Amino acid sequence: MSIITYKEAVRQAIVEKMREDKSVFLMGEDIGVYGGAFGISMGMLEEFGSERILETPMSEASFTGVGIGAAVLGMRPIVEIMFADFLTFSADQFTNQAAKLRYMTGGQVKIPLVIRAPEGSGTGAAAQHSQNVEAWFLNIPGIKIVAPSNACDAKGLLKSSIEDDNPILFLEHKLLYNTKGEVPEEEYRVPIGKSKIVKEGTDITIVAASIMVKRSLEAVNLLKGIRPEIIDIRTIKPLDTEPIIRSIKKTHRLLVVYEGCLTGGIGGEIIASIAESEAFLYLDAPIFRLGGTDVPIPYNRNLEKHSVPQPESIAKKITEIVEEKWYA
Amino acid sequence: MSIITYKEAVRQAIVEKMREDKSVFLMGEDIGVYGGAFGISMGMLEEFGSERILETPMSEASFTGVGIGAAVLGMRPIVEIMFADFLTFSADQFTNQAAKLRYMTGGQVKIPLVIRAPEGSGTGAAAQHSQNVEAWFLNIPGIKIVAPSNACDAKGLLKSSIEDDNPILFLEHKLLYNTKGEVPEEEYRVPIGKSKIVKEGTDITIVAASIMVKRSLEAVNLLKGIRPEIIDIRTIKPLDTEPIIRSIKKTHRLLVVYEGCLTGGIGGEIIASIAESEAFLYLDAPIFRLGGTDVPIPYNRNLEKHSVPQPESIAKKITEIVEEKWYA
Amino acid sequence: MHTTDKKLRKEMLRKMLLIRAFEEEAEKLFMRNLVHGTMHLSIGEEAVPVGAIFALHKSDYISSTHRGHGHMIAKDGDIKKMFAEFLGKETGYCHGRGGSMHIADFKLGNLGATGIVGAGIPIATGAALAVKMRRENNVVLCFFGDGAANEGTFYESLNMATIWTLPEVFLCENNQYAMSSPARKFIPTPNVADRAAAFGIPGVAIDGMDVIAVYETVKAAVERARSGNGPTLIEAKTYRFKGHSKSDKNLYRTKEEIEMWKKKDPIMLFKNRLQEIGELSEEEFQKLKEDIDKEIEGGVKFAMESPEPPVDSLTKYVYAEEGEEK
Amino acid sequence: MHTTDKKLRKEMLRKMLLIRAFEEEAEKLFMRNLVHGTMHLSIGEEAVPVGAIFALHKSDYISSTHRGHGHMIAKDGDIKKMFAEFLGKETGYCHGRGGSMHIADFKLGNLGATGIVGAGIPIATGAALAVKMRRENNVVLCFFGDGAANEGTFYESLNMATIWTLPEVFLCENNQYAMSSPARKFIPTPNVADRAAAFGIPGVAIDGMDVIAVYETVKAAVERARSGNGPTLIEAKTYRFKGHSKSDKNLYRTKEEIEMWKKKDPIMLFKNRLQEIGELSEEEFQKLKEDIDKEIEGGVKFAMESPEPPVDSLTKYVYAEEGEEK
Ligand SMILES: Cc1ncc(C[n+]2csc(CCOP(=O)(O)OP(=O)(O)O)c2C)c(N)n1
Ligand SMILES: Cc1ncc(C[n+]2csc(CCOP(=O)(O)OP(=O)(O)O)c2C)c(N)n1
Ligand SMILES: [Mg+2]
Ligand SMILES: [Mg+2]
Repeated sequence: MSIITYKEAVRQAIVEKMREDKSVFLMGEDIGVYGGAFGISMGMLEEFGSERILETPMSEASFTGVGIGAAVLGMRPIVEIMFADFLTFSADQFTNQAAKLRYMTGGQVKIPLVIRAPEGSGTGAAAQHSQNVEAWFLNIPGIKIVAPSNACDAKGLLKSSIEDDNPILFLEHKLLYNTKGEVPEEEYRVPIGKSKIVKEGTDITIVAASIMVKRSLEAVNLLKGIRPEIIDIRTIKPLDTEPIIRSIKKTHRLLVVYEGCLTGGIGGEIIASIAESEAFLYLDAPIFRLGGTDVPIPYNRNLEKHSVPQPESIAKKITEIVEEKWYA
Repeated sequence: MSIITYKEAVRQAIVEKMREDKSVFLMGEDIGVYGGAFGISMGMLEEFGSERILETPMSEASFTGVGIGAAVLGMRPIVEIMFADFLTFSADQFTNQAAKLRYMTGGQVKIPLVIRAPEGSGTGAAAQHSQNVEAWFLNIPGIKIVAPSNACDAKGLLKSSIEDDNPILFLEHKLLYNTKGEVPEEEYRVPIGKSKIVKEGTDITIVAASIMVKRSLEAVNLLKGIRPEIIDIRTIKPLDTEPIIRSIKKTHRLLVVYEGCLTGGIGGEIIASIAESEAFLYLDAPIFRLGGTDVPIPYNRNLEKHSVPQPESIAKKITEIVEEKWYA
Repeated sequence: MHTTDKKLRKEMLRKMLLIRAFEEEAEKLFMRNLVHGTMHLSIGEEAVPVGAIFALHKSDYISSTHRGHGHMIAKDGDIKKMFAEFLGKETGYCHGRGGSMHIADFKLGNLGATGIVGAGIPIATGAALAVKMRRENNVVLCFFGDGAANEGTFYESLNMATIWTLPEVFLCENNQYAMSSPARKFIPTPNVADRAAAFGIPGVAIDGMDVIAVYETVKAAVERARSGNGPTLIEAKTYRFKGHSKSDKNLYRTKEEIEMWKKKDPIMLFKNRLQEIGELSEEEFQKLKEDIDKEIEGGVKFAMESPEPPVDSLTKYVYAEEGEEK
Repeated sequence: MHTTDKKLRKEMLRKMLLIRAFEEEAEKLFMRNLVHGTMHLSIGEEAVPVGAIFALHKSDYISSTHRGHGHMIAKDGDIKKMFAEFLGKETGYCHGRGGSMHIADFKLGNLGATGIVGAGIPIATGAALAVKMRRENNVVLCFFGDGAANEGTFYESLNMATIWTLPEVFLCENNQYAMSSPARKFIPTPNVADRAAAFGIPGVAIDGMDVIAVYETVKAAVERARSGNGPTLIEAKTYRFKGHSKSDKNLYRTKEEIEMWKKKDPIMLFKNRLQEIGELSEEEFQKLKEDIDKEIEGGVKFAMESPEPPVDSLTKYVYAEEGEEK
């Protein structure tokens, strides 16, 4: 085991895959000498050269498509979108092309494409550089969405994503980049589509992904006499509900915590898939969700902080549910 | 009362508002002599001229932004996107600009913009011209989403949308265009954000929008001894849950029916907002949803039909729920 | 003319006739309500795909459009599988999933047709990037229309192909209209080809009704691309004799205009030319057509007799499964 | 030079000095960790906003960018509200919601700055469309960078402004880099202005360090636009003395290059020029700077003493409420 940052874990996954497989390459804006807006590719240009660390002009809509075209011919491109907010430009190529090309052509082609994008608020970058986009493409079949919460998962899931033959949106959280975690020295993978219990508990099941796993774990220390079970879904799509259902049969309560805006966020999908499952029959409380406020992320530090779940608000919500102060 | 088609209702709303308010204008591709891909603007060029029936080049990303810029200066543009599937091009302007401009500038500006787009499957146009997009922008604060199911609502809601000072996505269903309905002769409006009970019932609450309201009503005739209450939400965002909660207190069961892909569709949001409400305490059954299959819409007529809910499958699902064959 | 030999010229004529006959038959099937959905015919534009694709090596790639029947046939596509796809059959190119708008044959190097106008251009550019990265000796020929030339992806892709000197040829099939929108109104310069100046690459506008002119121009551009000198923008001026699609009432153009262009029918022009130089007798011509009619007949028969995809296969091909073959 | 009078020239100098002083102070606040988030300084580029906006009528509109402090100040923006916005205060231009990247003053005709590069161009074009539809006599000046010139929205908007002959001037502030990406590498032609050829409109590349050259070029383009002759694409060659934003380590350019450009400091050049022609004494210059320093001081004081927005106002301004005033 070695202790590295989430950012370093992402870097290692890319570098190790690029050394191992000549068809893997990285493309995006300012990923060369600048090392990318968040420094992920620092040093890669020297090792791999300007063809495999391909710097693109500011043409997100098209260079996303360029990645698809390269994948169609068997390359395995990793496309870096500088901020997840700019995925709006990739929307057509990702959802109407990458996600559908295989199906529309009757399985003639595979699209082994990974789009990496840093998401999330807390950096004072305001409404257009702070969005949590985990739910944005949830309604699109043909793609997968991954959002790791720690260094170990980040490295293992990114390698699995690069090796996957389908278009994948890999969401990194800006506030997690400098968090540290234990990572195996040896080769390993974390499978896409498997959620994980990160804390055993008995009183309520907390489901979260990415930064909200960290905040939920922090919330535990603020609780008095309540022992939540925390599940990190890790993959947003496809969703692995089995562990959640099993957990609810034990805890009889569910709270979904997510950073994205409450309305239309990932909570809806998770809750709906539980509410129609047999787990419903084991519930002793309504199913609750704690999401971001329905507001563009504000610039002011204090407003920004209050616009998304924090350990305090998570602990408060957990307590209300367990103490049955449901509609107080 | 007069009986007109849904298509004619949309046309009347536009024409009447354009006669009444000089700041209203229509822009989009082939909306002039061609009358638009679905004939909505047939004849408008003659009445209003080429400045107010503004034909655009094939530049969806930018002409959506052009609509925003015109709205910023006080015009009330109606932007027609030929197929809702192409909203991927409008994504940045609609979600990062129109939805946020007011908030980011501290309320300095209003964006009275309506984007009209025909959605839905059943025309054999395959994966890129058949999507139901009701859930695509649900996670974006600052916008509203409307999806009428009949001629009367289409006219009344479109007028309300044109008069609203916020960016609105107005979704018309291609298969509803030629359906007929009663429409008041006199001026009227249908308020945005109000759902409506379209059929009273006692055994189960069915929630739907757009074409799925029609199919749910058709499903009723296939039922034996089951009397569902059907609610047409009409507005996807903001969602009016009150009537749904009231209905569940009576029926004790809920099924959400939608055309969009099951995963990440509008069902999730509707179910989550019910599961956290006091209505949860009145439920005698798990909450179910019947959505489209998670598949790009296939071309083959038969596959296409089976990829989204039909009266038969809706009736079957209702029966299973009421007869408590939940996990058969 | 001298760049081609008799055999090649005759094959060009045959392919143009095949495309024409294929689409006329497709229209009939459509009128008989056997085709679900819409269809975009390229009747009148046959010289562009044929002239252009004959200038390629077999191993070169093309990217097609919603009006792509001619591209597929010129790239030696199987008309049996094309007809079958129109009828939504399991034996179709896309197993009935795609229909007329999405016909592709990756084995033959047709990277497919997207129904989203302009969206195929970056994908073709990515294919050209892959070709360059893998040191293949191939070229990517990217077809698109005058309407697509107003989508941002067109310029963005041209710029990337230029700065990366990719082995790509951008071929605009300017049939004068984007649906009902006249290029003369939505393209402010005389030619789409003028847009090459924005990137400092060659831009050439040619008569798209002259199959030899198309062949020679594309051949030069392909050689330029193959020898590592980067992309060329070619605009072939042509005309769509039929409506844009089923819903077209042709209100945006005059009968006179259509008649005027029909006088430039690329097949008629080329046939006459070959007859003038004594390369083609009326008998040979009739024989060509008869053989083609038989081929068409066989294709339709195959499609008609083919099975529909089973309903339980609905979700097949959504995701690539682990270990499965491409 | 002759197109300006002494008074105007002095005001130009004052504004450039004010922008410079404002941003130097902003940077200090940033270093003192009083500014949350990021900030893009335009130090070295002052001649462009000043020269360009002085060529406008008060009632004309501008659309700004993420590097927009100079635009706002040249358009007579209130530096008190700007400083307050940087500190996220309720008294800021955006009531603390927007920060440095989104400063706007619609009353003054600054339609705002988007953080999405290239996204402001179509919005500016829509404003120009509204101006034309309402028969206003105004012009829209659209600022954007060399990086933005590679976004599809740039070309699409230029095309629409051209075919609709809109009263708009497209002004590219080419500061040689898009973050770390050199224009020389990502723009294949010598000038961004060369892209005007794609639409058949005038394209002019000028020295953006010369405030008078900017003024005269923009004035001509504005008159052309105002008199109904459509858009012009202007490229002002300038340079960013500071890093792109806080995260910039300047690894992509040499000290020599930066020093070379600093010799062309637009403020120094203009000051010397005014002194040469005897229009500006050292005393006057010092007086100008002192007054500006006071103004800056007052602005910072105002911002510091202003209250933060109350937490319970978080969702205010998300939607326009019925009947509420704009
Ligand atoms: C992004 C997008 N916008 C609009 C359409 C609807 N549409 C289909 S074909 C077409 C015209 C395309 O014109 P052009 O590129 O010249 O090709 P042509 O049809 O003339 O062959 C339009 C507007 C579409 N399919 N995709
Ligand atoms: C669509 C988009 N892509 C990338 C970014 C990240 N980014 C912010 S500014 C910038 C460079 C912009 O370059 P340019 O247009 O030349 O303006 P400059 O910063 O040089 O003033 C980049 C890449 C962004 N904000 N928006
Ligand atoms: Mg065309
Ligand atoms: Mg720049």
